[in-house]
Amino acid sequence: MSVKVFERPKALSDVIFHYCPGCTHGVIHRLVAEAIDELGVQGKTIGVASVGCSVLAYNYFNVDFQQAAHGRAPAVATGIKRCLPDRTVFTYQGDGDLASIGTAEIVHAAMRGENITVIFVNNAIYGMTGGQMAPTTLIGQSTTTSPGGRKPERAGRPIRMSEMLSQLEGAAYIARVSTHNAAQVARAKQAIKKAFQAQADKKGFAMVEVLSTCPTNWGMTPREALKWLEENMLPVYPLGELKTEPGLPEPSAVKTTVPTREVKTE
Amino acid sequence: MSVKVFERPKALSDVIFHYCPGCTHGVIHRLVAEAIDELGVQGKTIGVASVGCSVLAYNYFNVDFQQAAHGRAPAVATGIKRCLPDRTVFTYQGDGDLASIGTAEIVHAAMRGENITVIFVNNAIYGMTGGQMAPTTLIGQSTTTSPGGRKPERAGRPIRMSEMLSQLEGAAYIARVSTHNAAQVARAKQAIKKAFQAQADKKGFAMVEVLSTCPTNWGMTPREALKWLEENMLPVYPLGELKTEPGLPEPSAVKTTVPTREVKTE
Amino acid sequence: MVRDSRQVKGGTSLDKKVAFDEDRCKGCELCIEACPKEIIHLAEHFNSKGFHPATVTAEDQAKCTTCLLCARMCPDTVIEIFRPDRVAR
Amino acid sequence: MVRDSRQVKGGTSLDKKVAFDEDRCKGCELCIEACPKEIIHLAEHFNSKGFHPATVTAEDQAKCTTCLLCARMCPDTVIEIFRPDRVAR
Amino acid sequence: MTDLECVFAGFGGQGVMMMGQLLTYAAGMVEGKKVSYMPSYGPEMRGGTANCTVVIAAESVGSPVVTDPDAAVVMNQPSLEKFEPTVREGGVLIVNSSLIGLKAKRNDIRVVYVPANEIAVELGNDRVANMVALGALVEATEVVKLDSIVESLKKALPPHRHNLIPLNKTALDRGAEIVRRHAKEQVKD
Amino acid sequence: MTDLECVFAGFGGQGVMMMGQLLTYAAGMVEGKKVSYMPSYGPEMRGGTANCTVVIAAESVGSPVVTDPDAAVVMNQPSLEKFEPTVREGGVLIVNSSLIGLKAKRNDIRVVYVPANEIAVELGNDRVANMVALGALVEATEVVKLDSIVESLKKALPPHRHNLIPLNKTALDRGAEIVRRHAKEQVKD
Amino acid sequence: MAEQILMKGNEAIAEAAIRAGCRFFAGYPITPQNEIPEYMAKRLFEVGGTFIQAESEVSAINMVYGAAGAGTRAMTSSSSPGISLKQEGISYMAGAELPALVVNMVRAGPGLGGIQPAQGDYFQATKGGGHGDYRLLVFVPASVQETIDLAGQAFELAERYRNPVMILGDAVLGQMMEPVVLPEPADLAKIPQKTWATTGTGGTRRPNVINSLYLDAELCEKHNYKLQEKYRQMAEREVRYEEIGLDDAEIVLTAYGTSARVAISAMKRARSEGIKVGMIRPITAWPFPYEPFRKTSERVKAFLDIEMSAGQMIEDVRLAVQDRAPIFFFNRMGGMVPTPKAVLEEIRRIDHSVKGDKLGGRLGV
Amino acid sequence: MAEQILMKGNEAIAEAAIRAGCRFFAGYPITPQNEIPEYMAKRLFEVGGTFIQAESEVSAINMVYGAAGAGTRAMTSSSSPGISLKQEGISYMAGAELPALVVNMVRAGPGLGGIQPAQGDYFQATKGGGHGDYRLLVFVPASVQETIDLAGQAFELAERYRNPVMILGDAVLGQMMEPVVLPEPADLAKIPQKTWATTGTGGTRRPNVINSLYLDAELCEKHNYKLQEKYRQMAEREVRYEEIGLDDAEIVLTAYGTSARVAISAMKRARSEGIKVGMIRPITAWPFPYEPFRKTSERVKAFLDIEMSAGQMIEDVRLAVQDRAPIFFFNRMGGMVPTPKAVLEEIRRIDHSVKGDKLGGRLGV
Ligand SMILES: Cc1ncc(C[n+]2csc(CCOP(=O)(O)OP(=O)(O)O)c2C)c(N)n1
Ligand SMILES: Cc1ncc(C[n+]2csc(CCOP(=O)(O)OP(=O)(O)O)c2C)c(N)n1
Ligand code: SF4
Ligand code: SF4
Ligand code: SF4
Ligand code: SF4
Ligand code: SF4
Ligand code: SF4
Ligand SMILES: [Mg+2]
Ligand SMILES: [Mg+2]
Repeated sequence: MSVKVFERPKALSDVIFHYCPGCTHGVIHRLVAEAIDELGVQGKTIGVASVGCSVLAYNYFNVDFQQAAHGRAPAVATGIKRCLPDRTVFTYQGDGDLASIGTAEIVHAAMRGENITVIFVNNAIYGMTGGQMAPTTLIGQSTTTSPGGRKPERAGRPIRMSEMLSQLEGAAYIARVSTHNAAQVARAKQAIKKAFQAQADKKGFAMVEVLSTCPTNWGMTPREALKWLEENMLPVYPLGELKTEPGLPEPSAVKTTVPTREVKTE
Repeated sequence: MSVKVFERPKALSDVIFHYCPGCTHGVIHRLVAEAIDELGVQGKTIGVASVGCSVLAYNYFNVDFQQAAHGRAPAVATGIKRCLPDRTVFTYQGDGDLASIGTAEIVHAAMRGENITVIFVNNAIYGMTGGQMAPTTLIGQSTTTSPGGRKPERAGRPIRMSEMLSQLEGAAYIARVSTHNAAQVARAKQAIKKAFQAQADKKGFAMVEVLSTCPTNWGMTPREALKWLEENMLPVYPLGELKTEPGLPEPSAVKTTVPTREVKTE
Repeated sequence: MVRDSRQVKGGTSLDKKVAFDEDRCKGCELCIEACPKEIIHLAEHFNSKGFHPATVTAEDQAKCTTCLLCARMCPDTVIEIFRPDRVAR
Repeated sequence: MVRDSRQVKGGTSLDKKVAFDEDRCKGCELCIEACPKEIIHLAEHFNSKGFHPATVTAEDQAKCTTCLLCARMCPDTVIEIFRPDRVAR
Repeated sequence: MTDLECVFAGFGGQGVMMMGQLLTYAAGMVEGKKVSYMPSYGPEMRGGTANCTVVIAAESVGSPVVTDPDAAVVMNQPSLEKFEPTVREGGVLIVNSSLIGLKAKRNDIRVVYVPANEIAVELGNDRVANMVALGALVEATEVVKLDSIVESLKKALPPHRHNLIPLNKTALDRGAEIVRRHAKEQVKD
Repeated sequence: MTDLECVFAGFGGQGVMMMGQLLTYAAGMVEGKKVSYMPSYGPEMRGGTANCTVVIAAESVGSPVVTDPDAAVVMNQPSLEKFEPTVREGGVLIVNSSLIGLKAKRNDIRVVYVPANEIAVELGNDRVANMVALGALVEATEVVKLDSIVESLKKALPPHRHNLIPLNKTALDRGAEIVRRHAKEQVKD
Repeated sequence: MAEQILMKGNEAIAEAAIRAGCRFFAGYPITPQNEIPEYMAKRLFEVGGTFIQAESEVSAINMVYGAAGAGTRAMTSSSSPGISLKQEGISYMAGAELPALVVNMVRAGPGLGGIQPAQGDYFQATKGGGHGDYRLLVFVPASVQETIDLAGQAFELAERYRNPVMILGDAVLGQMMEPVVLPEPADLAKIPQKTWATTGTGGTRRPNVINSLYLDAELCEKHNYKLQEKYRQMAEREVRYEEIGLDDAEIVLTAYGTSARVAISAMKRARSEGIKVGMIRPITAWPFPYEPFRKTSERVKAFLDIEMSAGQMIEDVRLAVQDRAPIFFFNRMGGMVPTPKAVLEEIRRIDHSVKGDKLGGRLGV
Repeated sequence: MAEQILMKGNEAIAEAAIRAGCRFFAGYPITPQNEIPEYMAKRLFEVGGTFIQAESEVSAINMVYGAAGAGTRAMTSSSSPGISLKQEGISYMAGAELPALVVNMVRAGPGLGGIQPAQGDYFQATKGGGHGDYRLLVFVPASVQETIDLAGQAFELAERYRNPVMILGDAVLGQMMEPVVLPEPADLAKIPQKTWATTGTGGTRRPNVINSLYLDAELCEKHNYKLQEKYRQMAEREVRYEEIGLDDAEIVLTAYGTSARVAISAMKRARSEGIKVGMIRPITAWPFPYEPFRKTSERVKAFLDIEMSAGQMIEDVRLAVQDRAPIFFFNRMGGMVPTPKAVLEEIRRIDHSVKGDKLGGRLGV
């Protein structure tokens, strides 16, 4: 007899994602679902989908969902969380959504120390609308609105939201993780879980920035995209926990109420 | 015979401000006008007034002006500066304007390294609308929308815009100064001048956060207000230059094209 | 680690360590990139969505160390991993 | 420091070091707070805007060190400061 | 006529809004008439003039905004200048002669000069000048009973301030008295 | 009739948009007819079907959106399923039989099966399958001359790719040929 | 209880909302409605609700979206420029069928304009300031008491139709004080359960989704037909208006809110001069009371529409009256409130003209 | 240079704007108009202009405010939700009398809606989506060539009236390709000097101020009267429309943009069946061509209004036609485009009904 050691998490709906082949949005969805499963909060979780490739997230998670206007997910989450303080509320936002149009909303949710979890998917581009420049686009990176590469004198330099938000006292947990290989995915999972745990512990605002690929709009194969992320994004967006409120459990101590299907690999 | 050593700067219109007695908006206006005079840029300066008590700034400066929608002065300034890159463009914004509704605009102007000068008047309150809480309001400070004092669990903790914006690579010069006594006012003047000089040198985004009083909505006499600022705001908003691009001139080296009427007093 | 004790449907546990839900696969090759044993490849045939799905030959199943790396990288949760009972303990 | 050589209107330079543009004054007392010589006070009378304007008595003018502190603090640019020529040099 | 449209005007801090609210309360809450009270508000926070409008009607209040009032109380000079021309022919104008040196120009309205601040100082509290003026207005228009104003004061003041009621009552009376005297003088003319 | 409403459909990457644009260019720019070209666009970035519509008219183009085309070219099975039912009675359907195993169900339209990919492979370049299909469409509808398509290719391809024109021309001809043969067969029937 | 108290319009609306069960308010300061958030900041926490001063009007409406989606009676308020910023959010709420109360205490526009009362946002409120085909139920109260009554009903109707409701007031309505009677606080337990709200599945039901996205055009059209059917029902059932003295009226005034108050004053004076004047006062601006206008238009000599705008409601009046009677127009703009005197003069002019004299009034069309 | 080229609507509008002297573009991506900013990003720097991808639509319109105030021909574009976010800024620009071009490639709403073509933003564009009394000159082109022509004129008219101009298109117009002839690039030197622009006083003149704030209500009213007078002039001079086959028409179709294209197809088919159908196609939605409708209404048997909305332009048609002829309505929503076939059927039904058969169509009123 054998034992299933890896399967689809329950918080993920049984449908096929619309994402492009090799798009790491899918990986990040799974990690969020795993965290929800493991913390046993599926029945009391409310997700907030943003506008971006992940706009249909409400179809992919087996939890209540609200679809928010572009950039406004943190405001919508605030409205939900204040009315239902014992529920688990998270937003799932792209870099156009969070770092551009939604700048005010994310900054002020963090300032208020809003007790929510934010999953911030940074793929250095506007995926859904066909590959325009994001504030996170790298210098020299070609996009449809930065043809010939982003030029700092015209469009500035990449914004590091995690560093910026870490300046705010209301931010309890801020981490940057990546999806470019399995070891990093495992670390990303721990950070995401911790960000949900921070909410359970009423620590305040928690955000995980996840570096992600957009093979389609980067114009690469999915495998090339992983490499590109590692080689180009990591130097600009260093990984790690940027801010941790004292008292947040070490990853291993996070309470687990449903079977974990993870093993340590690194 | 005697010599006039202090008089009204030329860049200030000859009208009486509508500001309340003792409101340090007036001081800051004068400092900006002095900087414009001393750098000799009056004829090529375009100011952008924001919405707040300083909404009528266009009446007070002897330079071309645009009145911008609440919070959007950095966007308006961007539009002007990109079309007229050799002009001197500055915004004058309150803390409600810059740190609340205009968060996205100021962050992204800084990210783009927009070559403009921002005068940010932080009086920890919404003056014009009658004393509501600002994002910069101190913990425990009573306002009409934080009756009984701002409580962090409801409204978060004061936002430090200068620290936050310093994280952005496009920000060339960021300083925080105050108006609570004459020595500080003199320092404020130097910082403001430097922020205009940075623009002349095409360094990028420059902002001076000026701590200011609102005796009316703080419910104090103007003299009490200075004291309150010193005792309560300084600990939360430490003064100093938070960011200086190398190559920015030392204050003494700033080129002066009209007679300076200042003497060193400290 | 708490184990999931459900039986694998349609196959004995010993001959299959890594299982692909073929119709979900988009042929992105991220699992191939991840597998240290280099046993995953794309099949010749198309699945219902028009992609060449990832697969491991019956012989290669034995080489699988159930290291999970492929499953962790798969964006479409195509992959399930099974471990012989004694290994999981 | 480059000097402004314009003459003071309506007064000889020696008897007035600190001059108040009375109708601009809002009686806020920030100049009073600032003056190290403590020579500024609010006048008894009202100005046209209904405020008691700040002033320095003729005798106290002499005590003024032209330190500029009052002028620098005045939010309404009410104050001009004059310095005897020899001092300014 | 019991219908009355009335404007109160003066510097901020002269208790102008209080006058309006007390009259509104007295007419509406105590005497059961239809009333509305409308403050003017502007962008200036301090200084400048403040004014408010009270409309009292037997039946129903139409426009709460009044441009040609039946009566006006002006507590300072800018207010005199602004509101004297607006009073309806045959209306009443109460002028705080303590702070207003000028005389009214109109002679188609009844003008009563009330040295409100002086009387208030006499009564030992500068801040009841508004009550003196209000007393005059009430007496001149007879729109409510003076007692109703006193009644309203009880509601307006917190219990621990009720000790101030007699003082306010006296102030109201002194204002009313001036109007009565004025009426007699006019009869004499 | 020279008016024609035509749909091209297939997988993204099959050169479906190119077919539409070439036909539009040939009709509008080379032959001076009135034309419009309308791509379908959707939220999916990769995969899924792509299609576009070309309307050609002698006089003026009305709606650029077409729901019942005179002709359709379907390059894969989902496109067959989607567009076969929409073709107008008496219209033309070009089916890429290389990738589509099914047969069309309609018998009130002219259906031509073109093994476009096989022919393209035969010609040495898989990517000209769309030209084969386009050749068939042009021959079947006679809406433009084949030469006009070749003319358009000259504009569409950058000069250093003009060496590909003979290959494309052959592909177009091969497609046209199938239609001609088909016509003869039908006559035989 | 039935006790009368003197209350400012802005505070009255806030208290009425709380009594109607409103437990969430997000807003951003703007004159002349600041007393609403200020009152909420004091009172809402006392009743276990939440007040948030949002970072902007955009954020505020989206917080209300979240709160309403979570099943809470929620509200926001602002004035003209701030309401413009909420247009995307309002369209979203209508699209996602979320109930809430939005208050606009209109001030002078366009742009920054001024802070004095105006009625220049009628089109925005009734025709759709946001994108797409949607409608708000728009109340236009004319007194503080009516504001209270309508605020009370707003939440119930919003929930019945799952649609945002707007109270369109102006600076006068917000700033004036009038004696009012407040209703008893609603029994929160009796508010109908919202089975569609996102409160967490509790593991017992399928997930609820609050959404306005329909990528498939056919589904999007279906959704739109559903919305339109709802608006049709609202138009059928929720029209409100007041008719005054129409029995013998020859000239019919029409106005809403503050203009209506002025019109009533003018009407009284005109009647005292023997001119037969009546009035139709819309209480819902959408759905607009077309029917009473249509009916009346057959038998009166003229209409006079009075607005504090360049003429917005007049389009609805014209749609109702058609060519059956002349429609005159009197307006002030930019923060100016028409005076009863000026309206009276207009009435006199129209009276002359309809009695055969030369046409003296300004024709609105 | 009269060379024809094949161009996509979105790219055509961008190129036409540049040729008309547009030197500043700020925008934010949104389907289905992304080709506009993308084209601008490529082309604008080549001609010495500036392209900025703003952080949001709100920021974009305010950048345009700044650029226009500085005297530059400036433009922004978006689609429905993004245009809603621009409403405050548009009201500001109208209030401050700034010329600029705003393009809305309408998609399905309300809320996030869908990305397919729709016409649900007509009210927003023509009646005022922002606050206060203001008007935009609204062009509703129906072909790529017309889009180019109107984009060319937009800047000139915007500057003549110192008022923003909107091009209200839809996803079809933006995405389709048609052969077009581009105009010669404008000679920038010949664009009239803007003496009001804030370019720095140069020490030689009094400061210029761009502003929409009038704290004094009387001044604010005066400003509003000035604006209204301007709008009156625009309404007098700038109405544009196309009349097709009205001479003998018994049924008059009316539609704009993509709907008009469909209507034309339907009209042709109907005429070939012997039904006497004509058409009025508004080219300016504001000012609306009331006059041709009014004139025609005396002598035709019916109107058929075709829209990709729940019925918005129909209110203007009704204002023009009044009760003089029945107005029928045919619509699709949510991204669906009406088919000529369906419109033809509707025409046939109306034809029957006006010929005395039972009324078959849906009455719009
Ligand atoms: C108000 C508004 N503006 C713009 C859009 C168009 N839009 C949809 S998704 C998107 C950006 C997506 O980029 P990102 O947030 O980085 O997500 P990704 O697709 O890359 O995951 C934009 C601009 C919109 N829907 N609403
Ligand atoms: C869109 C919009 N929202 C709100 C307002 C109202 N408003 C005017 S000034 C102001 C805030 C002023 O505070 P601050 O920026 O701190 O300036 P201060 O008056 O304190 O100098 C607000 C909210 C407005 N005019 N426009
Ligand atoms: S466009 Fe990019 S981000 Fe969007 S699904 Fe495709 S790969 Fe992922
Ligand atoms: S309200 Fe405050 S900030 Fe405004 S002028 Fe008065 S003191 Fe200054
Ligand atoms: S579990 Fe490890 S060894 Fe087995 S197939 Fe996956 S990656 Fe390869
Ligand atoms: S990673 Fe998943 S989707 Fe990609 S090829 Fe492997 S199994 Fe298929
Ligand atoms: S200059 Fe100095 S000493 Fe003279 S009055 Fe001013 S503060 Fe006093
Ligand atoms: S600081 Fe200026 S305004 Fe204030 S009292 Fe002194 S002179 Fe007057
Ligand atoms: Mg992205
Ligand atoms: Mg402030």
